[in-house]
Amino acid sequence: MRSALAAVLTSCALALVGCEKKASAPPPPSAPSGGTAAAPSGGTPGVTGDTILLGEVGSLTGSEATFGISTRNAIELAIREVNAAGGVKGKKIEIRVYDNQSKPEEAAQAANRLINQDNVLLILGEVASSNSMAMAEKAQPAKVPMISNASTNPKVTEIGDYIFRVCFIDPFQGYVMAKFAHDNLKLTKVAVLRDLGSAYSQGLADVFERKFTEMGGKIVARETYTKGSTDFRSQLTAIKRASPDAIYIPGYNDIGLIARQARELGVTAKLMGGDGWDSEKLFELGGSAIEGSYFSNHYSPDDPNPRIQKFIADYKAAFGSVPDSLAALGYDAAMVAVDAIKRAPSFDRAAIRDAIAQTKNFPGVTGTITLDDKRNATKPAVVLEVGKGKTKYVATIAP
Amino acid sequence: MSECLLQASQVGIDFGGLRALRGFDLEVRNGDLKGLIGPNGAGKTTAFNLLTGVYVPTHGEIRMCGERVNGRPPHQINHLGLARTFQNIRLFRVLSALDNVRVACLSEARPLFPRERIAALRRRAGGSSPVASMMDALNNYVDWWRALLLTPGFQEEEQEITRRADELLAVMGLSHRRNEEARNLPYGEQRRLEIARALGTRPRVLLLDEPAAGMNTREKADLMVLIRQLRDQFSLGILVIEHDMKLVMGICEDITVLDHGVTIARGAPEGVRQDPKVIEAYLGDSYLAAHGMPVPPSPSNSTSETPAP
Amino acid sequence: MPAWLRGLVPVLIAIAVLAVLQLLLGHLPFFVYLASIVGVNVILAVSLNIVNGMTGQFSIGHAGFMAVGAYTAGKLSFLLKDVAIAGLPAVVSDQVQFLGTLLAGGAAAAICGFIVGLPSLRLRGDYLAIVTLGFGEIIRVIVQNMEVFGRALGLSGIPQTSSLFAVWFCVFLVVLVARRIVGSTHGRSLWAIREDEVAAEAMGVNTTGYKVRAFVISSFFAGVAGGLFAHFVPIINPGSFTFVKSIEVVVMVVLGGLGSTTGAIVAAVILTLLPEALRTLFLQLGGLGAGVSLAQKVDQIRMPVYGILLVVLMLVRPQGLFGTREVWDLLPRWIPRARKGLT
Amino acid sequence: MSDFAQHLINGVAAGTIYALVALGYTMVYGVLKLINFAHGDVMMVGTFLGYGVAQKLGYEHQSSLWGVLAIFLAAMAACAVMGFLMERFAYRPLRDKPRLTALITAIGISFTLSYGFQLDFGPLPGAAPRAFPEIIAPREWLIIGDRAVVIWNWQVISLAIAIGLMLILQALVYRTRFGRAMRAVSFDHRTAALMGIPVDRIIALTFMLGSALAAGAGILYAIKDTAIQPLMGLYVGLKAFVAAVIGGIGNVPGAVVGGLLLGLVEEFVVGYSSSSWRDAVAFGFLIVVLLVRPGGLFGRVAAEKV
Repeated sequence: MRSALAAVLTSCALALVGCEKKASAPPPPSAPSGGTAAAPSGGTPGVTGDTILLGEVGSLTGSEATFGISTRNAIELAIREVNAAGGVKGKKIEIRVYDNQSKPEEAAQAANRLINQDNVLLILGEVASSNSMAMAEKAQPAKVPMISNASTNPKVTEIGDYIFRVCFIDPFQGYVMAKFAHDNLKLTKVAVLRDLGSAYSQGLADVFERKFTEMGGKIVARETYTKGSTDFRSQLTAIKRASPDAIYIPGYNDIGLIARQARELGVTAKLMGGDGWDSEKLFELGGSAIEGSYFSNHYSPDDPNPRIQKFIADYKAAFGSVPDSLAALGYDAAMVAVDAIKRAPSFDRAAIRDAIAQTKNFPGVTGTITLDDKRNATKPAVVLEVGKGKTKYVATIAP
Repeated sequence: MSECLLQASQVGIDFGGLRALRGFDLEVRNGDLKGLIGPNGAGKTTAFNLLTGVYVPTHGEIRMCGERVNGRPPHQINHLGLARTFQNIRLFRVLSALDNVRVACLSEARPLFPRERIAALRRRAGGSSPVASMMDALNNYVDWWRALLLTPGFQEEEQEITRRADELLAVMGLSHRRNEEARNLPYGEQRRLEIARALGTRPRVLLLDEPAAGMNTREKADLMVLIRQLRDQFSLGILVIEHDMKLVMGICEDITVLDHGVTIARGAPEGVRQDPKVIEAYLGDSYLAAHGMPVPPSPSNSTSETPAP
Repeated sequence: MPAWLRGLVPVLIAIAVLAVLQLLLGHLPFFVYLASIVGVNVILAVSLNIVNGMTGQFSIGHAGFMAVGAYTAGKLSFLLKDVAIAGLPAVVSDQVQFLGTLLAGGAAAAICGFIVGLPSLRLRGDYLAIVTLGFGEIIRVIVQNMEVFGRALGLSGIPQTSSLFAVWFCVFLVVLVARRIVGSTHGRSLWAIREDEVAAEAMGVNTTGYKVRAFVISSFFAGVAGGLFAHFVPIINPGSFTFVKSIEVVVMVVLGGLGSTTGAIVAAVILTLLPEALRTLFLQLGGLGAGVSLAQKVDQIRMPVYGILLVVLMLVRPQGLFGTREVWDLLPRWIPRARKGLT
Repeated sequence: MSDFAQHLINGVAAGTIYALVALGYTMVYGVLKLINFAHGDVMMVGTFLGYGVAQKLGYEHQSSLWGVLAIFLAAMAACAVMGFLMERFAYRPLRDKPRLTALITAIGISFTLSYGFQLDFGPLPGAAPRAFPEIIAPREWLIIGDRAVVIWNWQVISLAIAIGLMLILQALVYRTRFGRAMRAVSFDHRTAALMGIPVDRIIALTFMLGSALAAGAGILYAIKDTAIQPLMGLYVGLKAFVAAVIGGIGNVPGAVVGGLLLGLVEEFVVGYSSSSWRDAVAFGFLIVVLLVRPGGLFGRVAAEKV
């Protein structure tokens, strides 16, 4: 009796996985020419009679779920728009999204599944650089194009010629804020508070420290916090002791809490950060404490550009919240992909790759995107000042 | 007279402020069959725990085969030749009867560094020696590797251990239970399995903690015979804790009586039986008074209660 | 057959079988990846079972040792990437290096296991648990702070030299070790410790020594598992080795039945495939008319469902799938027993 | 000097929350010998419930005395019910089974709650953090120098609540019939049952009490750090568990002392050493305490009866 139960459970689990393998190993019935897992370039994988299948991997659960969910929403929005406008080359676009629990091994597994089981045409994602790299390590050997929406570490696209991104890389964004702090704000003493568990935060902070010191500024305090912590008073008290002019905090939603606690402790230094700040949560969590701070971003929400205003309005209408920078990047990644599929002479993955590589002056929400020969997006950054419930454009800094 | 194997002199232990045992003296020689009795909470099991190293004595000295063993871990004391059973049976419940004995029979293993050599090193160092510990650890790692590679020597050794375990089961009349889980054995057989297990370690002194508890009269009678037989067959010194007076008086040549942690009498069974202090300890003042016996001065023990150790 | 060879027969058979499997299935990336993840989890579960199940010591820091192995092996491989052993073909040289790094990873983890185990194995039950958890977290924090290990980003660029064969050969090895050591009288002593530490000590078993050794062996294999992991993911970062990972392994061991090697294997396989199976299930449900958007939405339901399943499984089978027994103890009578391994 | 004082205040404030959560851990452990792994997640749920009630009350009412009371009571009552259900259906059937079994169940519940609350459909909140309303309007309680050291009203309130609760719980455990029954159950629930103690009811009540405490602690935590999100229970729960063990798990004053100590240790590591080693030092501290005192600061390791 007991053994029977155990056996049933085991076989259920095995059968579920097993049957999927069998189901998808033969070519989909409606596919014009069968593309199997082993020979991705043999046909036109991901493209059936009337649909094009794209894949996305994101952190839908786990410590980075916020970013994964807004990215997924934005990509969904983009696909919906494209399909509403008649799709691409007469075909509708479908997207399959897998969760990676914010872990690289799960990201690699999901990418593997998209490539080999679902036969997607190309892959979108991820936010965290380590997850993107894990996916890229699977996409590159299989020669499946991949566009990362928000992985800023330079190493990501170095993995191979099929890997692209639509966001800044850390060296650029770190430089932007260092330059702004030094040239525009004329600051000399800055403290850095970084998230030890986030490669993004580490990358930006490293570059900022280096550039700012090169420009003649001084880093007076270096503090860290760990992902998930909500009490930053100890770090802030230590920073207060060094009495800096400003604190550079490349983080995400933590910034709201940090700002509040800084003001509570009587820290009056200006706060500065990167595009991770861009979220409606900034105002909700930061309240009045965050006003007067600066951060670098891809675009300014008060930019009258209709493209940007339309995206913000549509996103709000669809998901009931203001898009954050990751959503904007997700939207752009999807749109760059669609644009490349349109331009490519065939649905062949190699052709798509070439088309993506040739992306030039693409009008995205996050700026005019041109992919350079290192497959990174080059676009100017803007610096925004946080006001009451909205941000204000301050400066544009070119690469 | 044969050499003194186990010797306790003026041993005592405090639990917090409580003195559970004090001034305890004992000698066990080869061929001895001694008894340790006393009312509940008198400190009998505490004495066992001190002798076997479960507790570290706060006073006095314990010697095993001439070696001072105060503060040594129980397994080292066991290696010197002291084995025991437990009052509340402590078998390895999910292991088979055979495996219970096999674990104890590890003394049969032929390690890289012989146990005698390690013991000698320890003796010379006066207790703990890092070299000895290192050798001990190496022995075990090597053994595990042999187990992993199933080397011929290892296979022989395992056979040898199994053979000896089977022998011991046979001695205790448990061969028919060989492959049964220890927890499924009836109570009396569990007690006997504990003895078999203790014998597996090749002891020179065997401590039996209430071996007859829960047995019926016939089983007790058998047990008496068996204990004597074990002493002769394995040339042991045996020390028994027992509540059953008949059994103790029947087999022990020398009895120590504890009450409230103090030794109140010692000697041959007849003498002890008549000792008024013993009668008082067991039956209380009122009994003595009712039977017109003199009430002895109570032992100078201010603590009203001893813990169940 | 000479006696000295008898111990090696299963190894030779395993090599042959795995080689065939490698040839047949080695070119299916998704299958290989999944099988590798399953294999790593099996190694983790079986090795943890040596400590938690057989010796009865409750350790929940296994991810820490896995991290030590992963980072040691990964970093070594990364450094040796452009080095080839002279006189060997590139493929062979890669595999030799891979083997070397695996051993190094395992050894590093074993050393850590020794350092952690020696002082902490004096503690019992929940206290030991929290100390091992603490050590696991400390290892993670150390890695996170070290530039050579890539800090939060982790290590990348590790050559993908792992294979179906390598992973499952290690699985085979850990199972062999678990079975052989535990089947021996020495291994019975581990069970004795689990059942009754006082009695085991009184019967001459050096309980501390045995516990530390069990811990070291267990850590060694956790390190090997980490090394394998690093060579097929092939990105490692501290986020993969949090205490949640340790907990997952503990869950596998308990679910399989504490002390049951086959139980640990089955539980590891089920629990690793379960999320992937749920993914398939949801996709098919989506295909049945609920719309693709459901399938997209529900991928995030997998984790809560996993949690609920854990609760249900424990309520239905509190002693784990197999209790302390092995699979073959539960087979119907007419199937011949492989070997009543324990007695 | 002033920043030393500020660190001290920060440390006590952080430690207070650890202490409050640790109290719940320790109560449940004391009676059931179960590490209720889901305790932190119960706290998270309680906090979200409090958040929901505050939203319903609206801006005007949520910071009135009645509003605050309503928020606390609603969250605590709801969590007590949740604790009851958890105990009844997930732990009670496993009470006589190996202790690890119940631990795994607790882990399962923890996963379900923390990941479940990350979902963004239905009434579930989704993964994004929310700002918790300022139901206790922050006001400086004491200012030293030119704002060199600031003590806030909520810090004082939290500490007072933590110490008050500790005293109440201590009195409950050692001065009431219920407490006596609890201790009896803790000692040996089978024997307790034979003595006519309603073991099921005592355990259920303890669980409800612990869960209600978690909810209260969660809201105080949210007031302190102003944001809530579904995974918060995981981190705070782990730290609080460490605090409970440092103090000697099962011991009420131990939980409070352990919590405060842990808070202070973390604070001073960050303040005067490197913040990146904070977690390592926290666990290192735990290990050192356990190696020196294997039962925690106030706990005693019961000597095994041989």
